[in-house]
Amino acid sequence: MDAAATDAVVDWIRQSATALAAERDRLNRLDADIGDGDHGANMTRGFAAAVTRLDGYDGDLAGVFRSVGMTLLSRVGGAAGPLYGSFFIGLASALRDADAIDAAGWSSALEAAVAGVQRRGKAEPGDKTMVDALLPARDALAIAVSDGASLAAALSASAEAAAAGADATTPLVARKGRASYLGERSAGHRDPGATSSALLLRTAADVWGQTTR
Amino acid sequence: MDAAATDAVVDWIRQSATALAAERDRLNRLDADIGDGDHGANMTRGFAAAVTRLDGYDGDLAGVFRSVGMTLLSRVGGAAGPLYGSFFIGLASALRDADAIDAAGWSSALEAAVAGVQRRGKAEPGDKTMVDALLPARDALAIAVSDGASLAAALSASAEAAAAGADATTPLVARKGRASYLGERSAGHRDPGATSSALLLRTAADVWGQTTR
Amino acid sequence: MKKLINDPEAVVREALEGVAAAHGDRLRVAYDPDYVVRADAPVSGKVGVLSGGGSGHEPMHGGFVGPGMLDAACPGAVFTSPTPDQMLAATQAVNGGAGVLHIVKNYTGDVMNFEAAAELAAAEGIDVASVLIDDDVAVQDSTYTAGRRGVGTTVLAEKIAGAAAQAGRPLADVAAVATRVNAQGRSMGMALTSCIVPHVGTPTFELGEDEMEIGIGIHGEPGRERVRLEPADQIVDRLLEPILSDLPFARGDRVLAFVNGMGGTPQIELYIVYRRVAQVLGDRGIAIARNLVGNYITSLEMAGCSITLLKLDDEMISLWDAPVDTPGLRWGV
Amino acid sequence: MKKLINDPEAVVREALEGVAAAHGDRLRVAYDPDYVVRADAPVSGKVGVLSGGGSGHEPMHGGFVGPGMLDAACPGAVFTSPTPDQMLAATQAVNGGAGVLHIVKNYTGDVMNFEAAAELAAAEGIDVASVLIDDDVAVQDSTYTAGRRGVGTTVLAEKIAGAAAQAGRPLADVAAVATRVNAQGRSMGMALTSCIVPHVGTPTFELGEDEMEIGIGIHGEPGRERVRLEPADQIVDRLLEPILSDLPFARGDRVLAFVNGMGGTPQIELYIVYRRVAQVLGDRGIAIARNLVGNYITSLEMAGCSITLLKLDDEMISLWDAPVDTPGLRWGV
Ligand SMILES: Nc1ncnc2c1ncn2[C@@H]1O[C@H](COP(=O)(O)OP(=O)(O)O)[C@@H](O)[C@H]1O
Ligand SMILES: Nc1ncnc2c1ncn2[C@@H]1O[C@H](COP(=O)(O)OP(=O)(O)O)[C@@H](O)[C@H]1O
Ligand SMILES: [Mg+2]
Ligand SMILES: [Mg+2]
Ligand SMILES: [Mg+2]
Ligand SMILES: [Mg+2]
Repeated sequence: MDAAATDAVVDWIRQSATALAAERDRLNRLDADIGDGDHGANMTRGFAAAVTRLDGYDGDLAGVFRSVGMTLLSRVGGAAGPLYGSFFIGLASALRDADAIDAAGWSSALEAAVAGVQRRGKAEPGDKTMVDALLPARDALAIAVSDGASLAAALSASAEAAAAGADATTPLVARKGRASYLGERSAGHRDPGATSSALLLRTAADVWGQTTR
Repeated sequence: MDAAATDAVVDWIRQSATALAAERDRLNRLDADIGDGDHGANMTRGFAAAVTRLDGYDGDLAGVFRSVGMTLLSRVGGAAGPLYGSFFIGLASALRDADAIDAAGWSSALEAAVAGVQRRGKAEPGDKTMVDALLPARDALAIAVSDGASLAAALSASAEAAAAGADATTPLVARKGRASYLGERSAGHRDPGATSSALLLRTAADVWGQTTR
Repeated sequence: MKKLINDPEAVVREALEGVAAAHGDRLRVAYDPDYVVRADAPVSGKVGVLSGGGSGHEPMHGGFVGPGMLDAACPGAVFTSPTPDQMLAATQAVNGGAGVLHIVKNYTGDVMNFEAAAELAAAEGIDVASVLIDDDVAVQDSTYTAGRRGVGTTVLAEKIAGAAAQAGRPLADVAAVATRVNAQGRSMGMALTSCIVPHVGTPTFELGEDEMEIGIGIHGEPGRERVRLEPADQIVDRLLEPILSDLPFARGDRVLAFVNGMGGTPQIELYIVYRRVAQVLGDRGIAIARNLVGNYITSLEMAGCSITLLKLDDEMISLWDAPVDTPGLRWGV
Repeated sequence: MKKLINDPEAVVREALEGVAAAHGDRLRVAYDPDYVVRADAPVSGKVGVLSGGGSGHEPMHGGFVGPGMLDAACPGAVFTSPTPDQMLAATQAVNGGAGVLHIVKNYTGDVMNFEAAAELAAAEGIDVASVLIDDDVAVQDSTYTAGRRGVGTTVLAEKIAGAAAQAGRPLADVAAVATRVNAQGRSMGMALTSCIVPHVGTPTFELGEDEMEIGIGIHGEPGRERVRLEPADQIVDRLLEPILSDLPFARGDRVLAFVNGMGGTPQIELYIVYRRVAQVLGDRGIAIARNLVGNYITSLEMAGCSITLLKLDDEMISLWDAPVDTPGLRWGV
């Protein structure tokens, strides 16, 4: 099996933990506007635990995602915990037995991951949730792949789509999660979960983009 | 009996209630510095009740003071209630059967009133209490009387002495009442009770000074 | 941020250690995963009653663990729902063979985590029933929202379901009575001030000196509307109207009237609120058969209150009156 | 000022009306003069136990009226001691022929008003004993002060003396046990924030964002010293040291450890405080035989806490454990 691929994935998780820690307060503030102000703290806590759990990891590639998924499920709580838990467990199942990730492989993995999020949270596009960042990312990735793009190119395409999707949550009225309690008052605020999702995919593009270039 | 004298006394109480209401916040603030911030509220509440109780009063002179004393005792609470209660009940007993007040009569009445305050509160001069305004007032009055001063002159002499006594409480360290809990920290603040006592005697001088001039 | 804490990240852990030190004779506290459980759990043959949620609402839920109420409670991080591993471990700890009831407040996070836990427990052959509490009339219940939030009625459901379990009722009955309590309970809250989540360090929202938030949630979520401060009686009327008209409560009903403090409001104010509640219900011919006044489901140091009305029947009354022996509610023992 | 009130001058009256509405089955509230009394008072042949003080410390004292604790309580204006006419009326109402105990916190105002009341009651031939509570170690006890303030130990003395009276002990015994509780109880408090007296409308004192007041009284009186904010454990150590060294409490002692909230501090913080109290006492070999954690003697919405240690003996323990049925403390019934 390809140890480099596993390292790249672990590196993605490490960089994501760093990126989330850097954005912790911003994510908390976004969540304070339309939720309860803890999304940054939840994600930082969860990813720090995931990174610790990965110390000296020497299993296979899918095992990384399984470990991260279980850690988030047991350490994050709130809505984000089970949702991101399902996300990474979805990646793990799709990549079972894979020993490297190519554009096509990642595309189907992301598809499974997003499906897991929707199964657990039942959110539709436009509900002003992380799904609004994840679905466009999934689709952009699929298109890039069918265009025969490189993994690096495909990853940045999906990262840009996720960022655009997160931006697009601002005017939306939330229909799921805490923010939905605000009704109309939730419009005009960017969704924290979509923001953290875009951050994770941006980090993937940066980290893997380099390693695969 | 001399209805004019009774009216003058009732007028003193009315004017005092007005003066205390005007100084309410200042007395509260003084008490907040070294106590619990309620002296102004307590005195205003008590004197307002005393004035109401005196509506249409047609008893004798001492009765006015007895009514005020009982009202303060039952409506003020805190330290000031029983103390000013004793003060006015002291005036009442000293003026029993009096149908007018002259300088000498007022001098012995004030002596009895201050004795009542000290019996109830056991404060000595310099303890940073109302006693530090009342004792000098009592003594100034006695001297004025022995000098053969008019009631008006004697009253303003005692009012000035009370004011000076109240001023002099500022540097003192409290040994009685709530302020004593502060120890050294009570120095540098003017005592609220001494301030209200000076106010009452100032009002007496103003009100009776005129009526007797 | 002015709090009696050591480390913002250690607040829940250290508070649990304090609970263990204070109530070790009656409660046991487990760590990693965290849960508070009756010292004598599992009670064999008795339905286990379990709840949980974010911390910061004390005494709910940990303070309601004990004979006659909860068998265990799972504390999450402050204002963050606990996790499936906690719920699974607590479910195993209180399973006396008669199954376990999960009392779940309707928040996306709580629901999803309890769902995952119930799946895991079922996989281990534990009989689990879940009852969702969604009594907050401040939130319009519609398919366009996550539905109503679970607030004050949770405390009443935990007491009444706990009494039913203590009486030896089977899981289906215990779940049924909890469901009925939720169906007949309605709440609404308000805030005079925000609160500060320790690991955040700044107020969750800002309120002007002359403003108040009506329809606030228990996590500092902004409420229904922000209006000018009003006298207590008008505030009570604002909260009661939607509560009364929602069920609706009608002349002749018997209710439990629950005036709850959000944490930073002194008791003297809660009784001024209760006074008005009693006036209004009296005028409408609604009888207050039972009442509860105090801080039971709080939002850290938030100043404000919530009002819960529960339409009672004879069974609920006898279960409410049944003995309860917890740090937060104690009578009949 | 953000409060759930209608009229700052009517706070006490309206809160009493709320108490009457909420607890009318067990308490009776009399107005002008105001007092709260057991519905079944006077209990013939039983010593009546009476206390009172300024309002704003709820649940103390009115919340402690009921079988096993106080027979009546006299509420003054906020932070202002009640008046002799209230105390006289309440004394008459609870006199069951065995005499009445006045439990008086050592504040000049309370002492002078209770003195006047006792004189009036004696004049009516009622046998009155008075016990002064002065347990606050923050105040140096000397002939140059009004002496130590009565704080947390008051709650414990009211419970224990109330149990002694309920057990049918004569007045001298009930007074003696209350005196012993005061002699063996020590307290100290601190504040993170001030509080606002409703009829004043502004904070009694100002504290910086990084300051706290150590040795605060329960009326917002400034304390012993103002220092920089510290972690909870260090604050507890600051409060415990003078308490422990004053009695002094010694290795092998059994104590009741009482962690009290000042009104605006959430329970989660009080348990963090209790955690440290238990650690320190454990290290010193002092056994916590009983404990109490919560808001029992408050200062309106002040944030902060107080710690009270009471050195116990077997008699105190059994009286503490005896049944009590009041809105504020309830067990064994
Ligand atoms: N049903 C749902 N489906 C998908 N995402 C959701 C759902 N509910 C909430 N979210 C996401 O979770 C984010 C909030 O996460 P977080 O603040 O950590 O949890 P909580 O709301 O429990 O405090 C929201 O911004 C939203 O993107
Ligand atoms: N033992 C005493 N003797 C005389 N005056 C006293 C004594 N104790 C307190 N005082 C006076 O009472 C004043 C405070 O009155 P007040 O604030 O109304 O009562 P409280 O201190 O109970 O709130 C003090 O400023 C002081 O002048
Ligand atoms: Mg959140
Ligand atoms: Mg005062
Ligand atoms: Mg949350
Ligand atoms: Mg006072």
